[in-house]
Amino acid sequence: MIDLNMPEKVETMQNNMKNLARSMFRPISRKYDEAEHEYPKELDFFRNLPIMNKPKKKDPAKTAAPKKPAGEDGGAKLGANLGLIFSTEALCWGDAALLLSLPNAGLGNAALLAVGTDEQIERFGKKWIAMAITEPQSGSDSGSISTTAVLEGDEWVLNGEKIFVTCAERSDAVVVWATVDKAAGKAGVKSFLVEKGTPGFKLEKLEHKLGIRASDTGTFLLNNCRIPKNNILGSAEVKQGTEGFKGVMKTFDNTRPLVAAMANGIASAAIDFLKEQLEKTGAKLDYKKNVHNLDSVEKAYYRMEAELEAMRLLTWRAAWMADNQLSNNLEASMSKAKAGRMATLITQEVCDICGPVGYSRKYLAEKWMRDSKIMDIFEGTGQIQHLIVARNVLKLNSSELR
Amino acid sequence: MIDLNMPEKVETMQNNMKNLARSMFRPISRKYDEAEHEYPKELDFFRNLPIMNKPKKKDPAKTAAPKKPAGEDGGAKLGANLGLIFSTEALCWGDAALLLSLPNAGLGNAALLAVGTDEQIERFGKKWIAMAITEPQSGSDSGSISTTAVLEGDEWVLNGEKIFVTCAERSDAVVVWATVDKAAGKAGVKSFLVEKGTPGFKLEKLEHKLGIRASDTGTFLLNNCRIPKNNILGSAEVKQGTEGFKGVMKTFDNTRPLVAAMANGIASAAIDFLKEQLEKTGAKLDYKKNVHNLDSVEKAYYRMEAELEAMRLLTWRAAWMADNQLSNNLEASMSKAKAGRMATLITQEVCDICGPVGYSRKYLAEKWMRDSKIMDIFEGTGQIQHLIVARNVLKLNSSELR
Amino acid sequence: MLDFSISKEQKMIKNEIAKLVKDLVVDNAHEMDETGEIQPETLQSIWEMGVSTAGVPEEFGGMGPGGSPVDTALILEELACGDMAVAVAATLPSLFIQPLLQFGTPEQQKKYLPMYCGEKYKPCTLAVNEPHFRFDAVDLKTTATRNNGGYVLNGEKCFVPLARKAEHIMVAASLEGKSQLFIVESGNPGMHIGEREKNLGLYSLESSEVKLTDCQVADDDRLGEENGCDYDRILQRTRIGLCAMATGVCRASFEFVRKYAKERVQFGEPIAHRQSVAFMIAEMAYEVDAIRLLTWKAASRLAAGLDAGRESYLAKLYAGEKAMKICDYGVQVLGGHGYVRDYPVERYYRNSRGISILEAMAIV
Amino acid sequence: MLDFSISKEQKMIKNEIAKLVKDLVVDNAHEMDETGEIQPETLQSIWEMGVSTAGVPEEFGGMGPGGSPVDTALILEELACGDMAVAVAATLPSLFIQPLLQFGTPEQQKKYLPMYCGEKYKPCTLAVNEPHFRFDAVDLKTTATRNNGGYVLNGEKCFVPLARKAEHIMVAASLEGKSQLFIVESGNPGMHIGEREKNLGLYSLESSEVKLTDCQVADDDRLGEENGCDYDRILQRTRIGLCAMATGVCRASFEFVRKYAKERVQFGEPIAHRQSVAFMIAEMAYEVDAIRLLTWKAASRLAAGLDAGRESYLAKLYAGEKAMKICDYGVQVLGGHGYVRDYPVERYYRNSRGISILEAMAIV
Repeated sequence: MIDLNMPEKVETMQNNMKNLARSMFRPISRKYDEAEHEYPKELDFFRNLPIMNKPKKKDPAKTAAPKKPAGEDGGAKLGANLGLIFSTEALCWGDAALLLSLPNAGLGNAALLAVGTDEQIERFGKKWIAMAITEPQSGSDSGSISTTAVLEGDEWVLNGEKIFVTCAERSDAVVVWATVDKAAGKAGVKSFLVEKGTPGFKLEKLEHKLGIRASDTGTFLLNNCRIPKNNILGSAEVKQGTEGFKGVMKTFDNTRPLVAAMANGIASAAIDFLKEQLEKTGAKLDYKKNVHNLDSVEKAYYRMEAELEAMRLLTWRAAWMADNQLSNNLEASMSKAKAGRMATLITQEVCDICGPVGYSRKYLAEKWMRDSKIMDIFEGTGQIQHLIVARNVLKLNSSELR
Repeated sequence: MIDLNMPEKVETMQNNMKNLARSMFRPISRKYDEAEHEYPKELDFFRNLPIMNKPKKKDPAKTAAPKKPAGEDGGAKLGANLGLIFSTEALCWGDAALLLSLPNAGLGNAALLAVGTDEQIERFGKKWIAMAITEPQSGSDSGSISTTAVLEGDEWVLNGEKIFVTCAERSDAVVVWATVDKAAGKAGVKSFLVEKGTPGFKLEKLEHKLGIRASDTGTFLLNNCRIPKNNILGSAEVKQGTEGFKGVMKTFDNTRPLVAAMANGIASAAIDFLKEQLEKTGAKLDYKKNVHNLDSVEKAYYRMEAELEAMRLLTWRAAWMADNQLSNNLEASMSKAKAGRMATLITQEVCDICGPVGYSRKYLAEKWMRDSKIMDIFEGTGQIQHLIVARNVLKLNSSELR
Repeated sequence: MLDFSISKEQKMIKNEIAKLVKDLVVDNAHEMDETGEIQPETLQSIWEMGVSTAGVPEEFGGMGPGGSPVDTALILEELACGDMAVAVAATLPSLFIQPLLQFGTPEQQKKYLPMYCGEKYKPCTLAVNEPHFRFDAVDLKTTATRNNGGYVLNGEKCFVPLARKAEHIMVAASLEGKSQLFIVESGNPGMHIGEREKNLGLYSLESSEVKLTDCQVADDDRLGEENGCDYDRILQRTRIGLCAMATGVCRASFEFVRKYAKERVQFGEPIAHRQSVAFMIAEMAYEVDAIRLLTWKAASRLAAGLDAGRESYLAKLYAGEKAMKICDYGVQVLGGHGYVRDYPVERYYRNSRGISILEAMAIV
Repeated sequence: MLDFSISKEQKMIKNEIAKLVKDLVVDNAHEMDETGEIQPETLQSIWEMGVSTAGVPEEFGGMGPGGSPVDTALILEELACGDMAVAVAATLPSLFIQPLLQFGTPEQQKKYLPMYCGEKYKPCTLAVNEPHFRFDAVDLKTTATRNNGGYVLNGEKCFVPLARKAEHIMVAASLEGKSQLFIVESGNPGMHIGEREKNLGLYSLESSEVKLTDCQVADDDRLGEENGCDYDRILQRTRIGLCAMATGVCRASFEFVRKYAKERVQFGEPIAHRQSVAFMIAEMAYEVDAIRLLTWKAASRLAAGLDAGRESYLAKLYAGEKAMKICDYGVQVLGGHGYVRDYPVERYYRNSRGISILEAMAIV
């Protein structure tokens, strides 16, 4: 039965996470924005925090399954996905770049836990694993991957270049997407665990970025890089059609609401900042007067808060659906399309409204404007999300709506 | 030399036109919005006004040519196009639907004067001529016209259906677009003068519309409609390529800024209305304070006024270029894209801000919200305008950017 | 418990209303809009579903327990998806009944509820809006002053639905700086009901201005008598009602356009194949969902007995802005065809502007 | 006379600046941004074009008559199209010289103009912005009070370009409720110049906070002495200066993206072939033009000796909003590549936000 009230325990949990973010992230937020690429050693604290080590925190696909299916009156579940959404928003209210830098919590860790064998989890479970998908020529077009993996005896030989790898330097290993059969197109794309130090695997450079500077984004070169045969994640078999690739793409259904939650976190930080500024000047936000009878900043504040509410609800719904084993491909993209875009616009507007206070690096508003912009780009740009939503609702395939 | 100050005589002229609109249009604005399809007989006043009968008022293409070419220091001209833009904005500040209903000032009159022979101008010059382009299956896609014209002896035989014809009932004749050679595609499209009363030429119905209700928009059926051979406008020859059609489309370079000017007129009416309301409550608009330190309605007012200024300048530029014999295909579409869209948004916002006063038909704000919407649609939707702008600036053809 | 799923019961109600709407409203909405009349049978049929009397004790003619704000939101969405004017007219008695149910004294409930909870749809209405620039529902210009053991009302109201047909109008007025509600009988000599109004939208909904000139009402004509009512609470509920209707209107526009764009061929392909059109439709899709979720969230708070001041305020702000945007896209996708009244998108366009402007047109 | 054409002379100036920008700025802008330093030679080369001394009488070292606000707008656009920080730094002396030229007493002009109109670029600056929420350039918190035949200044300024290097800073302060300008020498004990600021944009432009604590200045340190100056008029000119720079930054983003979108292939075709990308670029194209036209219109009024209060206000409002939008699109079209500092669009993104926030960074 429809009930969108947040359970008290969730609210408490989120407040705790927010306090954690306030005490652990905010004090070092500016420091590592300035010290680009430097590992925030304060985050080592999180290495041993159970909350970040539990598989289910980073393996929504696997642990999200509730004991019994959701349904009408069937007892809808508040599961791992939604939990992760709430904590992600809270932590990103603190600092999104630091969240992305949490040890042993890379996207590769999630992939390993989602599809790795027991043996692989045993070997790599304690490592910090990054994810390498994008190539210089393939941004949104994950299907055009040109990094190759060729089986030679007991080893895969990898060749290619990977860009925009988060935690490129700090990670211990990287999940690399490569094709085992270019002719097979998307179906030939597989992922491989490559450990740092493997000959032929080179961190070429780290990117200087607009925002999320505390996160080390880098480029890898794979030059006849040989890895053990059993470092492939999932089956080596190239299936007919695009089923295999669809599986790979399906992880986006979990990660896109997460990105949306990050966007929500940053947007809420900016909105809270504006609220503080407003309240210091004596403004009283009581949600009563017609917006046309308000001060322009108060009106802007309410409008942004309403947008944030919408962003959150779309995000929660997508995660709730995953927790309840409902297909959420559409809703995941909706949440990312909306939240990614609006977080960008909200943080821009907060800076504008705050004027000198929004422009100076003495305050964090300008950082949030820079950080949030990535949310409309990575894990599929806003344009890609709109494409997915449109294809879904219009029931068009990718050749009809390109 | 760049100088965007409006000459005093132009300002005077525009004020005179505005006063005319205030005294002639505004008092009957609501009446003919309610009495949909009824001819506003008060407009007969304009039949004999020299300003509306002079060819140059409705024949920008022909009379726009200045004595000597424009250029750097070469004495840029303020010509017929720009003059028409200023009077159109002023009259649409009064009522856009009534402007569209001015006797003997149909789009067909403009076409006749632009490309008609002396003999044709002699025969049709005193008539009110409408323009019939759109068909049920061709909206934005003017190239797919399926109405046919076949030469049989001394007569053209026309067959087809035309929709969205402005002044359908009131006009004395209609310029009908038809193809003489379907295989030739766009090159086969020609225009024909069809007089009311011709057998086989039937006004099928008049549309009930969202706005501009004083303007009678209708559907014509052409059923073996025979017209004299010399009723074709321009040459009957089907030229290679799309040159001929491009000529036809080129008239849009003159009409699109006109539509933009109509949009500007309606938008300025709405903004002036809001200003009156504001000033009644004692607000002082002095263009001084930071918008973040203003009341939300005052801020909205300034933002809309800034948009209106941008709309106007883009429109003026497009018309000025035509007057100075500069190709303005890009700039014409820019003006229409911007003004059409923004007039829609401005009138919506004015209604919103005015609340009950914006919602009631006691005032004209709600009418302007309905009227303005057509400006983002006719003479090419906003989407078509963006397509044209994008193809122009990206130098892409219509198969590369579809 | 955070739960996005519609229960079996909710689905049942929703489907029943949807069927009724399909049978009685959808195909007639255009004609109703043009003629300005809603068939009484349509209102009666919806009335018989018990939408307005759910929650009213059986002793007063109601359906007894039931009718949570979330359920009502679902119903209003379905009705408005057919036609917003019908949604307002059909549920109009709720605007009178619900405040009575929540804040009326036992005597008031006993007096009025049976009158309006019978088998027949019987108009009664609520007057909140006022015809001036900068109107604010929380800051009313209409005043009530104590006089002779009763109250004297003065002021002007507008957009009062079915005011000419209603026997009782509940009037919002400011009493000692606090907004309160007063029940005024149609014959009261201090109340003048104007001619039928003409407005931007809701052509088929008859409404009027109501002028109150030294309009004397009795002590017990004040809702809740000396205790009064929590007017803010009622506003919360009517705002959510407007949001629920916004969801319906926007969904109607979205669904119409989704189908149209796949059928309409231009330049050799359905226009849905163009990103500019497809992306508008994508935005419509998620904004409809966003409005609905905000509505549900605010209604959930009411259902749990919580204050929904913040949530209903933000939801209405959001719905008002996005409804206009969605329904504008609806017209735009159809182009010239969207501008003629043969297609419903132009009606949605006009009606959508009312979401932000109007107050108290429906209640959850 | 309404004229949209650039004269031969204007085209010549524009081309010369464009060449200089291409040679000295474009390829170095990224490094300047990263290192935070602008090469002095770059500033000197631009200085030698006489941008800041056009209009200054030859007796004071200037170029004599010339330099209409429209010309200066054209120059600022070209400079900012290369790099906005360079545009501010290179024309910074204008912010000191122009108010002096317009409102300085003959003695003030004689004293300061030759000092700053020599052959060498010599920093001097203007302090308008203040480091607080709700800052308003027309409602300054910094005060000037009469004292001992002179004035005492109190308050805080921020974003003062090259404050640490300038020998004189012109400070805006409120005197008896009216904003006025005061020339303060760098050694004044009442003026404390803070460390180099760190900001969202303009990384290569050194700026500082300036604190004024009972800062005593003489009678003749007030611009225009007892007559004062028309501060509003100066604000009009600086607003147009910001708009001209906005045009440049936005044009740079647009031109970069236009080229990129045709070269970048995704899903088998250049991304420019997709409507979602192409329409963003179309919007960038006409919004750049709109900002430019608004700038020209406001500048035209000044050139004709007319008040440009309304025009400069609306132009800055428009430019501030659209510059952010255009430069946001610039990043978006490049996707991940737009987010790394190797490409200039991220710099445009940061710099564009300053258009609405900052005041008095350039003057026409």
